[in-house]
Amino acid sequence: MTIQWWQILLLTCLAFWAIIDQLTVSIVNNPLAIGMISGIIMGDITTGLAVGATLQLMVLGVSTYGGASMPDFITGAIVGKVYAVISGKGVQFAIGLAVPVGLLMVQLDVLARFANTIFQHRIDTFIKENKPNAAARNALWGTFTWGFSRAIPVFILLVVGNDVVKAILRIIPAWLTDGLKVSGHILPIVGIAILLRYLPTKRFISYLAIGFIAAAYLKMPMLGVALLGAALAYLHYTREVEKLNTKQNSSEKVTESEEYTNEEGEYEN
Amino acid sequence: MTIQWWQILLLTCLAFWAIIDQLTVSIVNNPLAIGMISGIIMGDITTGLAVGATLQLMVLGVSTYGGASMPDFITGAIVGKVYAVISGKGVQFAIGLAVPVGLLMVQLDVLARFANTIFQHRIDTFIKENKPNAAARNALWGTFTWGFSRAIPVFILLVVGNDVVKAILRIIPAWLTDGLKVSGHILPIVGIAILLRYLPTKRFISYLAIGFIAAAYLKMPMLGVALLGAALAYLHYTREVEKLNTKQNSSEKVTESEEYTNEEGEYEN
Amino acid sequence: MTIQWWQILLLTCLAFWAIIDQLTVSIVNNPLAIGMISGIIMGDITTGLAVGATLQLMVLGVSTYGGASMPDFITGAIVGKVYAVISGKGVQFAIGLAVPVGLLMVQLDVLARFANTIFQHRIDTFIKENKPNAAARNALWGTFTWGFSRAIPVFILLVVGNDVVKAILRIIPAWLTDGLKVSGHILPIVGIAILLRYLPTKRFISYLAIGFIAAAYLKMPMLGVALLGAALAYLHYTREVEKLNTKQNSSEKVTESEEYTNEEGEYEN
Amino acid sequence: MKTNSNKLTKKDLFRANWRWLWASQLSWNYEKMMAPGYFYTVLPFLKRWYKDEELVEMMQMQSQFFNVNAFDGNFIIGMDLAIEEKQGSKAKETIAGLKTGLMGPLAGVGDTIFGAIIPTICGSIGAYMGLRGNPFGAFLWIIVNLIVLFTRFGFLNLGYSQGAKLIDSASGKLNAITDSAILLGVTVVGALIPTVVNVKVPFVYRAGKVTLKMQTILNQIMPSLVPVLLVALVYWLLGKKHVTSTKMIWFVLILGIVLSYFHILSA
Amino acid sequence: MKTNSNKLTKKDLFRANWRWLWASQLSWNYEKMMAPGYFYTVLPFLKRWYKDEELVEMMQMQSQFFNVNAFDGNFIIGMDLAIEEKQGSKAKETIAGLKTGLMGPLAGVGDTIFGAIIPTICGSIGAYMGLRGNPFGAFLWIIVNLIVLFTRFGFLNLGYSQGAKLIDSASGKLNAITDSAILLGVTVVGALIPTVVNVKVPFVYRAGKVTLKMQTILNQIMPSLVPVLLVALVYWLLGKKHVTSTKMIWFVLILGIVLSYFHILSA
Amino acid sequence: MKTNSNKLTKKDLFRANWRWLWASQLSWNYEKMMAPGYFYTVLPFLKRWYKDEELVEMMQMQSQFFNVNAFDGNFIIGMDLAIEEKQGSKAKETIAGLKTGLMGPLAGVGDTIFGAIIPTICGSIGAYMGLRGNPFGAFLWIIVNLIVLFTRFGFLNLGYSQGAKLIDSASGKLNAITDSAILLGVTVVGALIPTVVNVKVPFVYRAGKVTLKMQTILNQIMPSLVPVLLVALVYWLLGKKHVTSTKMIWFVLILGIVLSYFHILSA
Ligand SMILES: OC[C@H]1O[C@H](O)[C@@H](O)[C@@H](O)[C@@H]1O
Ligand SMILES: OC[C@H]1O[C@H](O)[C@@H](O)[C@@H](O)[C@@H]1O
Ligand SMILES: OC[C@H]1O[C@H](O)[C@@H](O)[C@@H](O)[C@@H]1O
Repeated sequence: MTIQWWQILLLTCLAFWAIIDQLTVSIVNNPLAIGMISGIIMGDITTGLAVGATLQLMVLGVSTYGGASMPDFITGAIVGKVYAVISGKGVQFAIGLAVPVGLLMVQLDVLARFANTIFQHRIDTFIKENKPNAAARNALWGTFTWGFSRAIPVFILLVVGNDVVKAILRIIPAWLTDGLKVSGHILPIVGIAILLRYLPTKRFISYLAIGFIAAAYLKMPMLGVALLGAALAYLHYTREVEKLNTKQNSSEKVTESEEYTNEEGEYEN
Repeated sequence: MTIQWWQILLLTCLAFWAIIDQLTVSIVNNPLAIGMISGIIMGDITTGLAVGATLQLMVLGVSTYGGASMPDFITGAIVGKVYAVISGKGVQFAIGLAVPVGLLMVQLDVLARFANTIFQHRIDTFIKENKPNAAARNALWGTFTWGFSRAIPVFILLVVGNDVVKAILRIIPAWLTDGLKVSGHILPIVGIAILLRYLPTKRFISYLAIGFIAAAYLKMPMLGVALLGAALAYLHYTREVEKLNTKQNSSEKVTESEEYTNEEGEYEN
Repeated sequence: MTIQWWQILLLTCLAFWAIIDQLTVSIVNNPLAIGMISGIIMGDITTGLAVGATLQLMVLGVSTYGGASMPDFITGAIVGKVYAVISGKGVQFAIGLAVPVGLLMVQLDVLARFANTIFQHRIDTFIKENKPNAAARNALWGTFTWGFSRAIPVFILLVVGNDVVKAILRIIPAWLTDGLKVSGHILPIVGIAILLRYLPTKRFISYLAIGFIAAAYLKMPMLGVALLGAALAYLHYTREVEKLNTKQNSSEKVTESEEYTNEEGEYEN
Repeated sequence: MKTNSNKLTKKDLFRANWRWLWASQLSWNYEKMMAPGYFYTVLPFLKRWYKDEELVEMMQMQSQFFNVNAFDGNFIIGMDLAIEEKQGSKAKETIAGLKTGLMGPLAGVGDTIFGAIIPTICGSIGAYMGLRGNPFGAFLWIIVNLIVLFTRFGFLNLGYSQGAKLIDSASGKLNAITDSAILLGVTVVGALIPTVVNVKVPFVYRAGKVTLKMQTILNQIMPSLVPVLLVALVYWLLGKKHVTSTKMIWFVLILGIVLSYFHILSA
Repeated sequence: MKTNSNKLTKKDLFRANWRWLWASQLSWNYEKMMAPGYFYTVLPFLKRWYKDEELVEMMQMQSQFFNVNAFDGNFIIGMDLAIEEKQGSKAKETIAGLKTGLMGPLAGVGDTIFGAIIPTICGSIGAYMGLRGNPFGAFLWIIVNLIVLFTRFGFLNLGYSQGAKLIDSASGKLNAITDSAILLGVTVVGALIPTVVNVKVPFVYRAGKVTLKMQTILNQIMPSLVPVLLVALVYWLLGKKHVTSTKMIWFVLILGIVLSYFHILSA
Repeated sequence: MKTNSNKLTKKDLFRANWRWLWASQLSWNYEKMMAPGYFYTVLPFLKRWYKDEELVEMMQMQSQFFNVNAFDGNFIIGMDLAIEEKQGSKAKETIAGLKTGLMGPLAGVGDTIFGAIIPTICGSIGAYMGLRGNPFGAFLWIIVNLIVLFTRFGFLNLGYSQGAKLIDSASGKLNAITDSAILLGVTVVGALIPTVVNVKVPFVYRAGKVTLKMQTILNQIMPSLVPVLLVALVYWLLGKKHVTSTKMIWFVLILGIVLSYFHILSA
């Protein structure tokens, strides 16, 4: 069985949409649904479900936290499904194909997240020049980096065939993919450092240390740290408000406040 | 061998006393001693000791913390001992009987602790009506809920026989006993919530959070939390006292305190 | 082969220096180097290296922290090397000898650290009497306690022979060596208690508790505690400085500070 | 207000000890645990020191949630008496805070010593003798218990002298002490919630090889999330009109049974 | 300054929700993560409230590092809008602090619920049905997703009402609130460093039987030492003249590749 | 008071370095550990800056309990000199606090680098060469040691410049700095107690199958309870009349032997 040009077009669009869907409305954000839809496009919904379901089981509970890149079995599902139908070799063959594709996508996911830093810098520049609309546009252009990161490889795979994946994986040197992974992990440092420069960090450096100690030494999860931070923030708040009141009292009603001091003892909540 | 009416009477009283003893003077608060005393009543001190000692080994170091209900092998020891003598089947038979009795007592212990909430509410009401003596009486009536929770089942067992235990255990549905256990565990919430409403919690809500974090996230035992609390309380105390002094100074001797500011540096402890 | 008197002299001096070297310049502070030097003195550098290297492997990464006494295989290396050459029985024989010597040295190390408390007390007394130079001398006399703690046993061993070690080890009762070890562990308490009396501990007792809780309950390492302490210290510092400023403001420019209060909101970092 | 004429005598302290010995746990209940025992113990003193409105207020304060080890918990009563003797009802909040702050640690220490160490030692000696028909171990334990009984009386007196010291050193600073005591109390209550309220969500989702333990997921969000939510719920309900503590206790009682029935909570 | 004439309507809140729904992650990038999405969402309001210099300042504040779970993160936007509506650019620092302080915990809770629990349950049901050729599970999941989508809109409104409450109760105390918000934010950033920056030193020294793991030794000195040093380095470099964030991003990018190449760092 | 005429020269700093190099550990003792070395190192400066009563006071402060890694600990001496140079004996408490606060972490870092990492690497290389009769590894280590020796001199100068910066930025705020330094010091001492005093109660109660480890029970009450009690005891005794530190050292020495003899304590 051969694939039709309109099928290629639809599947490429599906690949584009699948990643955008995950990033936005999250309606068909899983291998199962995408497998099913590919099945519909290819006219074989049962195999589509089977491929999608099998891939689904492999990623149960796996999710992207803090911007980490995960094997993308959603894109894998599209390609796997198609080849299963074309070759007629069934589900297991499809899986065997979907997995390397999913792994390849990790690299392209990293690349997309990199590429978007360009838009970030344009946003920063346009803001400085007070061009809000230009900045706003750049906040949306990521649509294409994300979308094409999935659509292009799927398109190539469907047109040129499977061998190209292996070739590409062979060409990209391991030191580069490893290096990009490390870079991806340490790049947030730039954002954090800018944030620290932006906030009046020096005045609150003690709390930076306390937050760090809680997370690094005591292994407290983020919500725990935030709870602690909120407790300390409220303490600070009460103290500041108290100071305000004292200042006002001391000017407005010196005599009264002294009486209060002498009275001492009557508790008020 | 058959049991005499005065033996039944004495053993029932012993069961009543045994639980009261644990709650108050704690002199014969263990299966060993109670086993021995049952032995004396039944005229066979050696078997009594053997039954008590065996049960004792089963509960070594088990103790009731925070109001949790434990298998009551003290009451078990009485019943077990008696049947060992009556049936003449020896220590192992006694143990086989004492254990289910001890487990049954868990339910009755829970019941007694429940029933006492009635006295609690009467106390609260009488206090509101300024009737201290009536309230005081209710603080002692628990004697009977506790005492009868042990005396009645022992009495029944001795008069009616062993089968009644099994029957009762069969009748009470598991969902009820399980449910009561859960209720017992969450009931202290009411007391704690009332306490939180009673204390000026809002002003010190940060410390509530800190105590919670220490116990829930950092698994600090209660003494550690209290130590931390004491450290924070002392910090607060010093700060408050300092404020008092500043206020007094600022009114009494404005000039002096300013000189002190300029002088700056001479350390005083 | 027999040993010459000048060799004994040199080796005794080496033993003296080896420990002083560790305490000061740390140039030949390891069994390997000392084994080699003994080898040179005995005219057999290869065996010296072999003995030193073998002992070196046994102490890799073992180091003295907080004043704990470790098996001293450096001194062991000297003795071992010598007997290997004298007896001609080779490296393994040397190791078999070096190890007990190293263990014996633990006791003598403890003794030296004890003996030095005498100098400490003399220093304390001379300081009280305002005799700085006398005090300073006592700060150096430890040279001899340390040096002789190694030199004397090596000398004896080389002159009298190996059996004396075993004899000595047999004579010293275990309860004494064990007891001295315990004493060594708890003696720092005196220094710490004096320090606590010296510092204005009462005012800062809360922080003593916080440091203790962090180390004892939360198992935080020292650098973590110090980080926490620094964070708290900086908080304290900011607060004190703020107080100073308030005092000055309140006297110098009462009106201005009030305007600031009313203005409220303009943030300044 | 406090009447200085009635200084506490040794007999008074003994009387407090005696009342605590008998009453501390007799009306122990799930809602306020040892509150009746505490109330009963200090009642004679409250009656001596306060009248009318003030008496009611102080009785109410003295019948709040309280739980401690019965053996060493009278230490707190000693402190309480020393402070109230000097400061009267002015110290109401101080006492409330101190009771709450000290009950936790004293429960821990007392349970370890009197609930674990002594019974384990006496029990194992006694049991091994008993198995051989020798009643000596059982008697020995009774003697130990009598000694312990005697010792218990000391804690209250110790607390009394500590409390007196505290209140003397702090004359003119009662506000500061009160605040600090409440601070300590509130901190301990914060730790009490995850410690005392011990329930789990037993629900496990299963589909094929996949199992999803609800409690594990809840722990990822926050440890002891369920106890916190329950306390928040009851706290909030208690603030509504017409909600009494009696209604709440029935509500929680039934809630527990229902949640247990549907396997949403388990002990 | 803020112009009271333009009170936020329901439509305004819906608009914010809508923009966040689409834009939150589209320009997600390694440097400032969801900053573009946040900026895009609040831009119409910024343009309405501020002009010229003030607008630039506020836009800059709203395009700082931000990362949250996309499903519940709009809660923060709701708070933000409520506060800015009342306080305008005076609240600049308050917003900066709140955003930073709340993003961490909301990420944690959102990721657990929307990233772990729901997909695991729906996914396992759907997959088992799908394996048997039954598309019902797949459709069910789509329906659940639509319900979730609907729910997401609620968080922003909830945040809005909470923010309004906060700012009302704190009238005349904005300084205190600002300080506290920043304090919270800085605390969370302190915890963010060891959490977000996940790199190890893979270097292992080996000689004969001896192995010395560099990361183990570094942990003995301080856990997360490398992330801390890297943040300190970048922070310090950013303070130099002629160092822009663009240069920094290239520097860190190349640094990562180089350090990885020499096996000094690994992901 | 301080005499500005004598500003510290490079030679002065070298002299301090030199004295510390030789004296730091020579009279190391169980009571105050490196106190003699510290005292000896700073003595020339004390004599230059202070006279009579003031000198005695400062010498006493400089001979308190001190323990650090000898390689990097001179950093503290550098800071000390910078501060004393500017502030003289007014900084007495500041120095006492700083010394106590910094010794702990510098010991940890120094011991890891100079006591663990370097010896392990040099030792394993050298040993493997040595076993094959090759002395090169041994020489290499000596060379490394010489480089390290050279490096050590840098820490004091680093400390000096940091101390100068600190004291400059804080002119007119010495009180605040002093307080903060002591605060840090006291916090570290709090952590020192359970870290430095490493003793266990080896007593195990056994009866039949029952074993009761005393140390386990003590840990349930409080971790490091024994060290805390011992410190409290000695602290209290030192407050008594006629109790000198000499008496205390003998007392603790004998106490250790006795408690070890009766198996109450073990190392
Ligand atoms: O962890 C919070 C958040 O981080 C990144 O933005 C992405 O990985 C999201 O999927 C995730 O929800
Ligand atoms: O845990 C403190 C305390 O709690 C409850 O009151 C009972 O279980 C006591 O036996 C126990 O001592
Ligand atoms: O632990 C710090 C320090 O303690 C003692 O002074 C000795 O054991 C040193 O070797 C060590 O560096």
